[in-house]
Amino acid sequence: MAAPETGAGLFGEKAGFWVVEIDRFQGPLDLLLHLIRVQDVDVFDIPIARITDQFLRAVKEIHATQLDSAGEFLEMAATLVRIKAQMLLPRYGDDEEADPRAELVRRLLEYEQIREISARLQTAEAERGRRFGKGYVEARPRPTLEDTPLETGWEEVMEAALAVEMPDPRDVEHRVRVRPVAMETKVALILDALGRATRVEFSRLLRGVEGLQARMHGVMTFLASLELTRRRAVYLRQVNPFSELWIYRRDPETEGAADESAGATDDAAEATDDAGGDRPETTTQESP
Amino acid sequence: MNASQIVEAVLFASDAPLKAEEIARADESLDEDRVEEAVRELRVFYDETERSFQIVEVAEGYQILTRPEFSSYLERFDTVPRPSRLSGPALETLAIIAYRQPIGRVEVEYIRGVGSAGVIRSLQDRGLVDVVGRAEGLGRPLLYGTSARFLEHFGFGSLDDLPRPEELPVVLRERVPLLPEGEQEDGGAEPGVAAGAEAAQLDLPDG
Amino acid sequence: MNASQIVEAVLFASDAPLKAEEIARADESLDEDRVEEAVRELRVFYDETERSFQIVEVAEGYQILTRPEFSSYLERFDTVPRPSRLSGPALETLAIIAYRQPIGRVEVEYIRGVGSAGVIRSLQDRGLVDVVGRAEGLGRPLLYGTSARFLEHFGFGSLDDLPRPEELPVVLRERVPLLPEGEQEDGGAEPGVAAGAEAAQLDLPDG
Repeated sequence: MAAPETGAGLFGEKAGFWVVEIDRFQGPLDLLLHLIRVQDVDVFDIPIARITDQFLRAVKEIHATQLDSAGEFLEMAATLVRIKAQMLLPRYGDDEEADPRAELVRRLLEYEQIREISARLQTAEAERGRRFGKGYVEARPRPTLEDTPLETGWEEVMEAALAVEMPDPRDVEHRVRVRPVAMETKVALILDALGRATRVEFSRLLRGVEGLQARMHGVMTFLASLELTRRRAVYLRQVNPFSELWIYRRDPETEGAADESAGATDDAAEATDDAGGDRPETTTQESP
Repeated sequence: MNASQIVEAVLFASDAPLKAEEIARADESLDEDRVEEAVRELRVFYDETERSFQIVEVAEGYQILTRPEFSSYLERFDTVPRPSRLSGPALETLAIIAYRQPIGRVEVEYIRGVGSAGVIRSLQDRGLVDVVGRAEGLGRPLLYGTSARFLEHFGFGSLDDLPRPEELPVVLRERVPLLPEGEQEDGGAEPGVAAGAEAAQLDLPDG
Repeated sequence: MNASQIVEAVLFASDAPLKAEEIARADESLDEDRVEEAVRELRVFYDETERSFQIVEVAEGYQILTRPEFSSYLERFDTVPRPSRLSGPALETLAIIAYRQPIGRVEVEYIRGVGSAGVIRSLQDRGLVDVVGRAEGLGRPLLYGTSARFLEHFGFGSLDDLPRPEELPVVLRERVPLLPEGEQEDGGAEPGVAAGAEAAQLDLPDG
């Protein structure tokens, strides 16, 4: 799996782990498109499992200083993982809409096109930059603004009034994406539940969450469970599509025997270290 | 004074494009047609006498600009103002707004996959993008479009000078309204711009 | 490119007068004498073809300027009253002042998120906004409100006639406190508030 990426110059192996220059990418679509294009993958038939793995690996290397963009990459990671899961489900008929990748492909192509347009805008900008206007323009009397008939009507002022947006005091210069749900909270929730039992139902973790927030909570809980899977602190089981998803505590000592609902160890923290998870992982640091 | 001279004087005294009807304000003897005619005469004259400048159609107006061939000489002078260059994210955001206008922030962000409030704000501050209306629906989100200064910055005569979709490697077609999937947490700020926005539906091949 | 063309391009694009030896830096083929010669050629050509501009020599060097005979056209071009519209920033600022008056500049800037000194001044120049008092506290900042002309232009009998629909943002509907504790008098030092930034896009001419 490593070969095509190294060739692409996207990843570099450093001190035993993969480093991605996430700064080079303007966002998750950019990174995804790069992974696809550089490996010459058919965009209409994306090998979703492989691309998802590569994407997740890249996202893991986002540094704590890039938390702002980390959320956007994680959202995409969640989408990829969801698609990957859906690909495993049986599909009915040959309705193309049923391809779980369809919306992603549409977005990627759309984004690629936008990038093509920006490249052309850049060319146009450079061409325009080769021409220069009159450098010095004589100062001349200006009509006083007070004498200028004003055509603006009240509707326009009203429209502007309705459009006024009070800026967030913490957010004068940069928009800080204040996430309603922190993944780290969900990680803690899962670890807490697994401190008291060897397994927990996914749905139980979402109990009491309703309304608009429910979806985000679901996504973040799922992401948290994936993160813990990666840290080898838990593993996931689902007997049938659409049946309950169970999160099992994993005992690093019984690796390979994970099927027998994990042993008696409660050393999730150690398991975490095991996977190099001593970095301040991922998304959190919320403004209150 | 003949019309050509007056039109030339006005164009020479301006550092921004002027529309024919604006130029016509300089004298009672002028109207839009007279101005257009004078512009044609001047163009021929500048060409034939090999002036270093020419009249260019920019932002639905006229402006005298140096010919591009002279840029290398002019770039050496501190007294010749440098054109500004936009960043990658700014260009990307402008591209989306230019082709999809009127368009809301949430829709821009869905297409780019990243938050864009800051970029849009700075494009507004530079006068390249304006609020052009509000969408229907919850919160009545602001809709953005490109300004005359956008055309000026890129040297376009009008929006028709933007690269045509069919010239692009990836073809834009009619699109169904953009329906963000779950990964959008800006709760409720549905981009209700389906009606006005022309956009792309990229059809997937069979299978 | 011949010497005359290069000299013409440099004089055209420079925003300040240039001496012959400075112009000569445009190209290795030029020296002071070649530039002087080119200037002479251009002058003869502009005279013979009755251009509306000429090369003048001021203390700091050469410059292309419009001939004085055309100044009346330029003046007319500038001063013929043309209806104008308020720009987006001006509309926003006027709305904020109208609904939150009396209000200081810093508070306007806080709500808008950008420097607003220039916009407020242009609204004052238009006679739509007046200074109506001074706030308490450090520096006793000026407070702005709408003028009689504002009421007259928009057809209101008094400020009580301003419509206050449900959808009006809370920040305009109610006098909610604006600045976070302790920042109340932090005049102008807001991050990202650059006074000059918005100056250029104030009043777009009609059309």
